[in-house]
Amino acid sequence: MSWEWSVIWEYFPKLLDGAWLTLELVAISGILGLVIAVPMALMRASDNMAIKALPYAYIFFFRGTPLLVQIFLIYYGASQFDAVKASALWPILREPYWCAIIAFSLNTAAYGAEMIRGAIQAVPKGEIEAAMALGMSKFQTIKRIILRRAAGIVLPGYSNEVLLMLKSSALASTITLLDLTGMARTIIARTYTPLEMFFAAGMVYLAMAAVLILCFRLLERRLNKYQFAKRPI
Amino acid sequence: ATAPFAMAGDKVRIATEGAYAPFNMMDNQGNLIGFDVEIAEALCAEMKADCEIVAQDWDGIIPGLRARKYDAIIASMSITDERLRVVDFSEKYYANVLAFVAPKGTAFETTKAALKGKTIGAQRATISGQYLEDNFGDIVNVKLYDTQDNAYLDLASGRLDGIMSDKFPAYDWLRTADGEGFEFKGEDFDINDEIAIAVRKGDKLAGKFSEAIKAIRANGKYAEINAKYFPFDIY
Amino acid sequence: MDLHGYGDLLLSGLWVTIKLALVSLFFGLIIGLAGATAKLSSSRVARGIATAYTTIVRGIPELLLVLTLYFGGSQLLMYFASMFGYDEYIDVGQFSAAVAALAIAFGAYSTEVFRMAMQDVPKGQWESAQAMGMTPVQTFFRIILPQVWRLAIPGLGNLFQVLLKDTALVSVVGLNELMRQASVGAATTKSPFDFYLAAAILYLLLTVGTTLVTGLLERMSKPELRGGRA
Amino acid sequence: MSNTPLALELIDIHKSYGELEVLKGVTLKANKGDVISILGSSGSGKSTLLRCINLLEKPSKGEIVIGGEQLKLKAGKGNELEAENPRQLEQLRSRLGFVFQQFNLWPHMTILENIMEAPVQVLKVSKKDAKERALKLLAKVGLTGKENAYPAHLSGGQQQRVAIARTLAMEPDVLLFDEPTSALDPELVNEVLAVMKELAEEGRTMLIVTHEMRFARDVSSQVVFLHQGQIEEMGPPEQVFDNPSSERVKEFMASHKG
Amino acid sequence: MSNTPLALELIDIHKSYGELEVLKGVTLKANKGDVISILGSSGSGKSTLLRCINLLEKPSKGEIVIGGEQLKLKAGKGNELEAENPRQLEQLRSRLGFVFQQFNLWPHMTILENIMEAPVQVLKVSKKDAKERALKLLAKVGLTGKENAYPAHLSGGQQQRVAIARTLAMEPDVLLFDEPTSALDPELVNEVLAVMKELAEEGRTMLIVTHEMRFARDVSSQVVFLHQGQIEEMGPPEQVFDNPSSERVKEFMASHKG
Ligand SMILES: Nc1ncnc2c1ncn2[C@@H]1O[C@H](COP(=O)(O)OP(=O)(O)OP(=O)(O)O)[C@@H](O)[C@H]1O
Ligand SMILES: Nc1ncnc2c1ncn2[C@@H]1O[C@H](COP(=O)(O)OP(=O)(O)OP(=O)(O)O)[C@@H](O)[C@H]1O
Ligand SMILES: [Mg+2]
Ligand SMILES: [Mg+2]
Repeated sequence: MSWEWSVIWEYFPKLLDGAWLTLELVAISGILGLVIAVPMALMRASDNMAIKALPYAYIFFFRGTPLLVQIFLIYYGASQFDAVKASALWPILREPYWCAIIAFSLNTAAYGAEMIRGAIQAVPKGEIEAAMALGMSKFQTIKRIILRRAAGIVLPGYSNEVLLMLKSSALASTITLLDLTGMARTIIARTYTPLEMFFAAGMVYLAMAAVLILCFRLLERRLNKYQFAKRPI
Repeated sequence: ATAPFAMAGDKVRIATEGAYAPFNMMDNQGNLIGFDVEIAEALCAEMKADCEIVAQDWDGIIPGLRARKYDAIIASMSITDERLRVVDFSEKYYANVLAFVAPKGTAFETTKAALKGKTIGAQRATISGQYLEDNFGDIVNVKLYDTQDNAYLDLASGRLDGIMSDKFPAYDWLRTADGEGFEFKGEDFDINDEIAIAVRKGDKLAGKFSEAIKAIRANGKYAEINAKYFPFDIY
Repeated sequence: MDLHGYGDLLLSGLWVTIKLALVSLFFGLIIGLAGATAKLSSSRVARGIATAYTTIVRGIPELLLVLTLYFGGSQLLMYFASMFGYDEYIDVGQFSAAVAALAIAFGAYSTEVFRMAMQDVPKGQWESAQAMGMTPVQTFFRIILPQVWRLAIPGLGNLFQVLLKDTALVSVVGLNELMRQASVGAATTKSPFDFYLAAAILYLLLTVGTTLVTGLLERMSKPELRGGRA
Repeated sequence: MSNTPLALELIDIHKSYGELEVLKGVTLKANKGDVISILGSSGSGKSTLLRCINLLEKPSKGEIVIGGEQLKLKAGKGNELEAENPRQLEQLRSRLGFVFQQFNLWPHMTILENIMEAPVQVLKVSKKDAKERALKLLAKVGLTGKENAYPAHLSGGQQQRVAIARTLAMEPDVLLFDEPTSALDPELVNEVLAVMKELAEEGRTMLIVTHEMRFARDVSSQVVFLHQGQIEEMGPPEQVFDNPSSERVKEFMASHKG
Repeated sequence: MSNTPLALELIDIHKSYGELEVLKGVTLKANKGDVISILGSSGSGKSTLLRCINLLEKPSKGEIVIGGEQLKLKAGKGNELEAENPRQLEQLRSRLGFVFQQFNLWPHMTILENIMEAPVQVLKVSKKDAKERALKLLAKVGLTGKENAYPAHLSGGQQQRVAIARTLAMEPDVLLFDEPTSALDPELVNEVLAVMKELAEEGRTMLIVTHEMRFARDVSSQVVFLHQGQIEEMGPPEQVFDNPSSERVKEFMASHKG
């Protein structure tokens, strides 16, 4: 079995181009997703059935169906309707780039919301009561105590979500985007060295993931300083 | 070729993709059907070999062959230099030609000058995709799809002005309801693309398949199968 | 939605998906618990191994993992066998390779979920059990684990959803799970929307089941008793 | 009772957990500057009563008036009452200090941050001023030097004192203490006692759940004895301690002296 | 000191958190049946000392002998000592009862389950016997009827009593109490005191960190006064309370009487 390192070196710059697009997609939809996830999580943690219903359905749908199908519906599905094509949204929905970002954001928001909800519900009641007893408003309590504590609790688990998204962003290649996977597949089609290219792309993914994991570590250390600090200062 | 095969009694395991109509696909009972499958059966009958045909996802199809999960691939696979480095091929069993497909009634000339600036789709990792990139890549906006179906969908969505595709499967699609509004444009591109059977490097099976292909061409079996799918000879 | 009679085919794919997901879940949970325990242990070696495992497995695409185990696995086995003079073809079963890959991946992710949950159990809970003379194993299974579920279930539920869909990756090793059957149907009949929609609905049905089960588990873990008042 | 305005008035407070009726109609008035000790055996409903005052526990019936302002209540889920207007509740709560039996410090904030949080967020005090005040309070409770430590690194008594400082930082009109000295040693009890006396002199009103009889006798203007969710006896300390009319209280006091 | 075998012997225990040296060499002997009260101001290291005895906190130096059996220690990470043999540690721990300042009940188990857990898991007592014993203990601490409640639904004092019952269920030889009465009212203090006296008569040894002077005086055979991580004074209660030699202790006792 021949293993061709030379192909990897030759096409490596192209892979990096793809990796850049991947990072862009993950960063933008990661942030948008978080922005959607937090209110969803808060609503989902509520005791009120009416408030809970929307995030419940949302999470159910977006966790329940494959991301591939979601991308497929947004990119190909929307364009089946002439009304969509005539609408003001078409310039955005026309672009595979934005379709990918919409799909990824909505998807990661559903997973994120579920995790954050778990963390919110794990914040000890006494700490919340202390805030309320001091006259902090609901909003202040949520912002300063509940979310801040939930952030510290959820962080290790949330890294999963971001890493999973990093890798499922490969589905962008199904709508003609040349992200890392799309690029690798295109190169494979030219050179027919699938093992080498999948390996090389895998290593680039691994490198990106390692950096993300490191960032999460550092963030965790910062947010949960009180758990790591060994002695009073 | 009447001498008993050394491997008589041994099973020949053949892989096909099962998602490339009308060449290989699955009926709703889960049986593999299509041109490739019928050719494979005819060849096995000719070779008096005991054959088993399995479905295998395209991405893993060559690694699977090399890992000896099966012995041959009959899945409308083109002979390319890159593939020749890792597998051997039999003689061709049909020849692929390429063609442009675009909406009916649009002016769509297939000259370089006329195509300038247009958005053209093709399936990634196919001869058509490569041909499009190599010959028109500098003047048209090339979009590559994982599956031919997705390219068709985007043609219908209006994101694409046209697609370049293998002619025979496109011919099949143009006859469906979705393909109604579209047609072939311009001349076919005969790029000397030969479709053949892949086997592991150095496997004698290649020669045996080649002989069997000749035999069914000669005895009319091939023509019989061909006629079921296309009103013209695709060899 | 017209499935052209391919409904049975889809259902057979669904069954493969369910089997794959449940078996992988079982092994993945075991790996995850072990991984989290290692990550929180005081042994540098255990922590190092667990960190390398979660970093690498969470870092590389699942597809690569599947391919490596399936194709690499049988080559590795054959290589060793040939050293003992056995030259026949050895197959790594499709199902076992797929389960191995999925469980290894699930294990890496669930390690983080379990770690997150374990960190949240107050130290006093470990201490009071150990002060009673309970062994670390008893403490873990009797005192800590029941409290870990409460926080872990939402995260594990997420991962199971991902796992259900990751089973689609193993079509590359020739397993005809739901997504593969849908694309076969789509390609043959040329009606992709019908088939992807059907697949989505079947996945949603699985989600109904998953949601019911996780909801039940969550209620059993008694979240309302968290941090009582005094 | 004098003519000074009432700082706190509880009228017929009831509270049930499911079948269990924990408070069976408690009515209580505190004048400005009053220090009221609440005694009673474990499980008699002392903490519950205190928690009902600022609606950490939702009473099933009753009225709450703070500094002449009635907390508007409406029927909520179950048979619980809830605040009609969350703004009013927050506003009243910021004037009601509460020190928890279990401290409930925020683990992710340093001691200093714990104390500064509410003044900055609720009273909109500038950070600089809040810090100054916090440091003064830390000195008052004897914790100078610990300001950058996290709660997890303090001893039980230290945490208790931080919790008191956190509440005092809000300069509340009425202070509710749930066993503020249970984790303190006698010296600290004296210190905290001194702080409380100071507060009483400043005109603040205090309700204190405590098991420290000596403390209750020394500091209170009124002593309330709770028994099975009702006020069994109420009056100046001399009366309740030395001359109780109720049999139950007599018994309780006997064991105390015992 | 008598000739009875030593139940517990601590020799030169040291403990630091980073720079902060909390215990600076504590040596202490307890005979079988001794009841030793540990006094000292907040932050003096009382809880830390207790926690070092069963290695919940790893001492940096020192020896621990329980019932004549030396706990084998070896150097661990940092400058901490750890158990050489986990089996031995578990075995010794099952003979050392510990009641936590913060209770640390297991929230996912009912009261009954909390009490039955360790006897069933560690001592392999049958469920039936464990349940019987648990119900008896619950009666002893006055909580009959609460056996199926969860800790979150109990008052502070009730939780404290469950914690005591949970420890007693192991019938340990040596009992370590970290402020066992801090959340109890005077009546319950008396009850718990009675329970403890019983235990002492059964020949069990007790170390009690407490702020209750009266309790310490009544029940202890020895009183230890801890100050800044060292034993400042030690002796029978009459001596330490009424006639202390150390200035520090005099001061402390004065404030107690204050
Ligand atoms: N994990 C820790 N890290 C750093 N310092 C600590 C830690 N635990 C305790 N300390 C410090 O050690 C000292 C002794 O604490 P300890 O809990 O033993 O006090 P204590 O005598 O029990 O006080 P109290 O009566 O208030 O309970 C305190 O100054 C405390 O801040
Ligand atoms: N959330 C709850 N659910 C059910 N019962 C509860 C709940 N909280 C408290 N109780 C019960 O209400 C009663 C009164 O509790 P409370 O905490 O007010 O007592 P307390 O007088 O403060 O006692 P202590 O002196 O021990 O703190 C107790 O019997 C307790 O078991
Ligand atoms: Mg209470
Ligand atoms: Mg202590």
